[in-house]
Amino acid sequence: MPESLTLVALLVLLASAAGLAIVLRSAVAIEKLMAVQLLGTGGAATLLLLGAATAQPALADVALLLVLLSAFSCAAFTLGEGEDPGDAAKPDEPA
Amino acid sequence: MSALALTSASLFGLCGAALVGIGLFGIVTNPDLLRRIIGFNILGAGIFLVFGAVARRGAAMGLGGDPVPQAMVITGIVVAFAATALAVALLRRLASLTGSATFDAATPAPPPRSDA
Amino acid sequence: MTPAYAATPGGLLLVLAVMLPAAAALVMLVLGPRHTRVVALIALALGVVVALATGLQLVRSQAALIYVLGNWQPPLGVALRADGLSVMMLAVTAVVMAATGLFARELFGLDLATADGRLATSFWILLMGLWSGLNLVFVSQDLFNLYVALELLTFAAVPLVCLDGRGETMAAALRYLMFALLGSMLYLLGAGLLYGAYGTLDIRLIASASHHGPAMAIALALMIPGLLAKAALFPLHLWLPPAHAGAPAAASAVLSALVIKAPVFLILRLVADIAPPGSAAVAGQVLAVLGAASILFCSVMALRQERLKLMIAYSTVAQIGYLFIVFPLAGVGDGTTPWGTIAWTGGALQLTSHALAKAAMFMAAGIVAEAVGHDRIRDLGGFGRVLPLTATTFGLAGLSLMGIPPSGGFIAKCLLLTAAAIGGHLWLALTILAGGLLAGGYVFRVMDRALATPAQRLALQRPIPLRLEIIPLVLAVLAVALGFLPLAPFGLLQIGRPDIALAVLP
Amino acid sequence: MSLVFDIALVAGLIALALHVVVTRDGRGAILGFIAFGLLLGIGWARLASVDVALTEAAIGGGLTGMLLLRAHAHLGREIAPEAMARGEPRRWLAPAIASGLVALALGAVVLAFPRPAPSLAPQAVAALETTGLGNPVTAVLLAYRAIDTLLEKIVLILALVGVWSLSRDAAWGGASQLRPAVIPEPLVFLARVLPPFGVLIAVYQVWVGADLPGGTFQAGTILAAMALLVMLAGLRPAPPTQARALRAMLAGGPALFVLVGFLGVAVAQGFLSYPEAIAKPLIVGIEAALTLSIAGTLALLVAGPPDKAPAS
Amino acid sequence: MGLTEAFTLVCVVAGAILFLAGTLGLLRFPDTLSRLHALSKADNLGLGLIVLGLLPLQASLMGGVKLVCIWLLAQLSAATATQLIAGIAARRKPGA
Repeated sequence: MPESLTLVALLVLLASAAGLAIVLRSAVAIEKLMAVQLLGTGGAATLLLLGAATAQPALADVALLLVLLSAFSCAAFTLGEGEDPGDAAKPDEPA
Repeated sequence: MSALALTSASLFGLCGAALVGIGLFGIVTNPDLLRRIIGFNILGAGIFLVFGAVARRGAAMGLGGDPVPQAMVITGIVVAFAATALAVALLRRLASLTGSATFDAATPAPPPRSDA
Repeated sequence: MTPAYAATPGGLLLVLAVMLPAAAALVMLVLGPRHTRVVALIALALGVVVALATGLQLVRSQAALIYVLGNWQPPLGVALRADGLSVMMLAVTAVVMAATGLFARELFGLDLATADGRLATSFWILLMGLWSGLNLVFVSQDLFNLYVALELLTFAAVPLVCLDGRGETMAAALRYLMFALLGSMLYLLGAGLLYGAYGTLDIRLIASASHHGPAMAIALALMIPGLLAKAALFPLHLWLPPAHAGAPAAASAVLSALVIKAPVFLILRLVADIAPPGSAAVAGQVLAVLGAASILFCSVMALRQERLKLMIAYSTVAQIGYLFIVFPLAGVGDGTTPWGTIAWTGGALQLTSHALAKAAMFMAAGIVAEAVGHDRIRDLGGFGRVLPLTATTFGLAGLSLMGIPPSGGFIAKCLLLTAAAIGGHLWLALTILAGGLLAGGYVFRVMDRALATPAQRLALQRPIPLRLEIIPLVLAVLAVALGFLPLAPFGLLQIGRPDIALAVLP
Repeated sequence: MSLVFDIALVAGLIALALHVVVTRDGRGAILGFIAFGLLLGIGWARLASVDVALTEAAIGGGLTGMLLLRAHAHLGREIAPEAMARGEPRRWLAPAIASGLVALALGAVVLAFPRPAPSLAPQAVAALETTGLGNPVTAVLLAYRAIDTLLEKIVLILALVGVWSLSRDAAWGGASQLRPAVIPEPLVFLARVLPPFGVLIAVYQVWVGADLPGGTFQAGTILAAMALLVMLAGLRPAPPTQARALRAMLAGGPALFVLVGFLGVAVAQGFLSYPEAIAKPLIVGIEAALTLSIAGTLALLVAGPPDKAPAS
Repeated sequence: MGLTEAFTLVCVVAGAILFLAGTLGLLRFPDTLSRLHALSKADNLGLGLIVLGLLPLQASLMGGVKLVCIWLLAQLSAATATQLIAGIAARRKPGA
């Protein structure tokens, strides 16, 4: 059983990482962000499977953190996206 | 189990060594300072993985690893984050003041040597 | 098994030396800008008392002070230990810190509008952080704890460099941060390798290991260059001149006089206390070559500087070089004990006199810049006539840097020269002589301007109170007075050395 | 099978690191680095260091990414595109060889570590009893090597003072402006819904940290992330840095730590030792105070120097 | 192999396949919005199936609750992230 769970974990990880690998080389920034999101969820799934495989229930806590913070980088990303260099309002250095 | 743990620890140790090399390369060759800061983070990750490998090798007494290096890594990660934050703040201020994210003078950090 | 460390009376003083400034920084943060200066001055006074008490305790017990934190014996816990050298460093640090504190109080007091402002408040908090880190470097026995100490120094020193908020100083601070971070990371990596090989990071326990694998050599090859980047030895000195020259005068004084001594001290501990003799000898040779190159190259660079503070900063790199040529002169790594040699005493004297003289010089340069509004050496003609005390300070400090009698620097360089002659290190002897001549060149260049009679009298932009000028003068006089000191007190430096003889084999 | 998994993971880590270092696209490098942090978290789980995995997931996968992305956006606004243009290509051969040699030497040392590996695990476990804790990592952080943790807090405070000192004179003591010009609606939703979960998880982390993986660093980081989210969505403004309550919170954790440390001189076996009977409550209390301090410090480090003049 | 284990394996493998499908969608669909759709499907169902499969293995109730929480949080994050990304894509379209 642990062996099969590890195998499935490997598959999930490979599936998430494969998307990232291909997207990182070619596409636009948004798609990279999407691939990172996929890796976040995939990573959480991988951790859950590994935790079950190696009887380390604490790994679920790590997965919990990953999903909690996965929207976080997305939010940070959108901040740089809203304003163009020409925007009058510079949120960080108001005149 | 112990033979397996050993191999896995060495594997991550080697990964740490590789990351140290990659991080150093990034720090030395990248003129863009934000990218250099990222290079520092990769270097740090490599160093911490070496610690992690050391910790894993020290698994004993029913523990998955030696807790002392693990605790050091936690301290190290937080310090590295603080360093990143300070560097980023300096860089942002530098860019606001000078409009450049590189050292203007053409004096790059010399590559660290492993002699002496 | 008997514990490796037994706490000694007065060991708690070492804890106080580290924690007092740290606690002061916390109090300052809470109380806010208006009370910062008062808290700083109280902490400075207490810190000096602690340093004094530590020295007295050392003299009384004639043995190293030891404290085991939380009573957790190494290797699991961390021990503090202060031998003669450490106590000397604590004392020098306390003296320079106290002088810097008083100087900064006067300097920031010149302009009441900004006395509680961003620059002054940040300065006081960072100064306390710096002091805590320095003291920890001098007393800690644990390599990872020393990493934390190095980071305390980095995080306190880097913002000090760019307190004036100009673009150039930002760039200087960022470059300093990058060198310092690279240095700490290489150091940390080396510490990790040592832990992997020895299962401990306690200096004494590592030193007492009988067998050394490749980990030791590689770890030293990572840690020493890392520390060199922080100590700004040639050719890793590029960050130092802009950083030290751009900082406010009071900050430059501690940075140049003390902060770069911390990595030097650690290198000494690594090479002399941990490294097996063979590696130590090789490392000593390489360090001496770099030190000699530092003396020659950076002295020439100092001669060519247009600005006073840059000149002093280059002089710092040159003077640091002398500390590294001590390694072969004292015979580190050739099986003899280096602690009793004249080169060892000379090195310690050089370290002390440079700390005092360089702090005095940077403060003097700060006064000149404050009074005249710039520090272009060419346009300083006749500043000795309007600021006679400051010019005297500069001259006295210069005597020590050049190694002209009577001064602490003279005795130091004389001892080193003698050691080089006795040991047959002709090239080092020549380097010391050449370094002295070059230092004479750059000091006289400034003194020449100080004593010149310009067509029109140099205009002071603001009056300089006497108290401000006296503080650096006292430091400069101390640097000279070291030359009159009998060498006997330097016997204290041997207390607690070597560390290893006391160690218990596991 | 687990070895295959580890090999795949390590290969992914190295490939991502290489990509991050060599890619020309700055933002792509940051996204790659965030992904790298996620993989690294899994790596730490594989190394059976769950405490580290939690820290890495929280900091590497969360805060660092936000810090870098904000910085990138800021630099994009401040720097004229022509100044971004690359100069002549850097020499890369010599650095590549030098870095490669360092990596090789390190690899050799890693493979040549002594066997059996030296370990402090037995001593750490043996001493656990006197601390009343169940998690040896927490015991190292708060008892055996408490001095490192305490001084590291001072390091964080110094970093924050340093970051604050970078503000303009007029803005010093004021607040950072985190709120962007345009706030997307979903972000506001997220900032309303996520923080309760985050606070719950943080409390849980501190609570279990005494006996199970978790603890003050992880909890502090989560709280910092939640606070940032709320400020980014404009629900609450960032606090002015001169606020006394804020400063008391920042200094409170380490100050309590120092006080308990000196209490040990009086009632236990010296600085930073705990009386055995009340060791665990003392440690958990310190952890709770430290968590708030860490949360505040980390959040404000990400927020950056103040840029609005203080009210008074 | 018991019934529970079979159930676990089936669910978990199905979840892994969904992750694969998500990646394929990311690669094969023509425009950003449909890729986004594929991504959120993978997130929702893939993780959900894996959580479902692992539930019977949990020793304690607490563990089970935690797993469900993870899934719920992932739902929440994924939904917001998708909207955020869609927002960026929509804003960018006119300009690009």
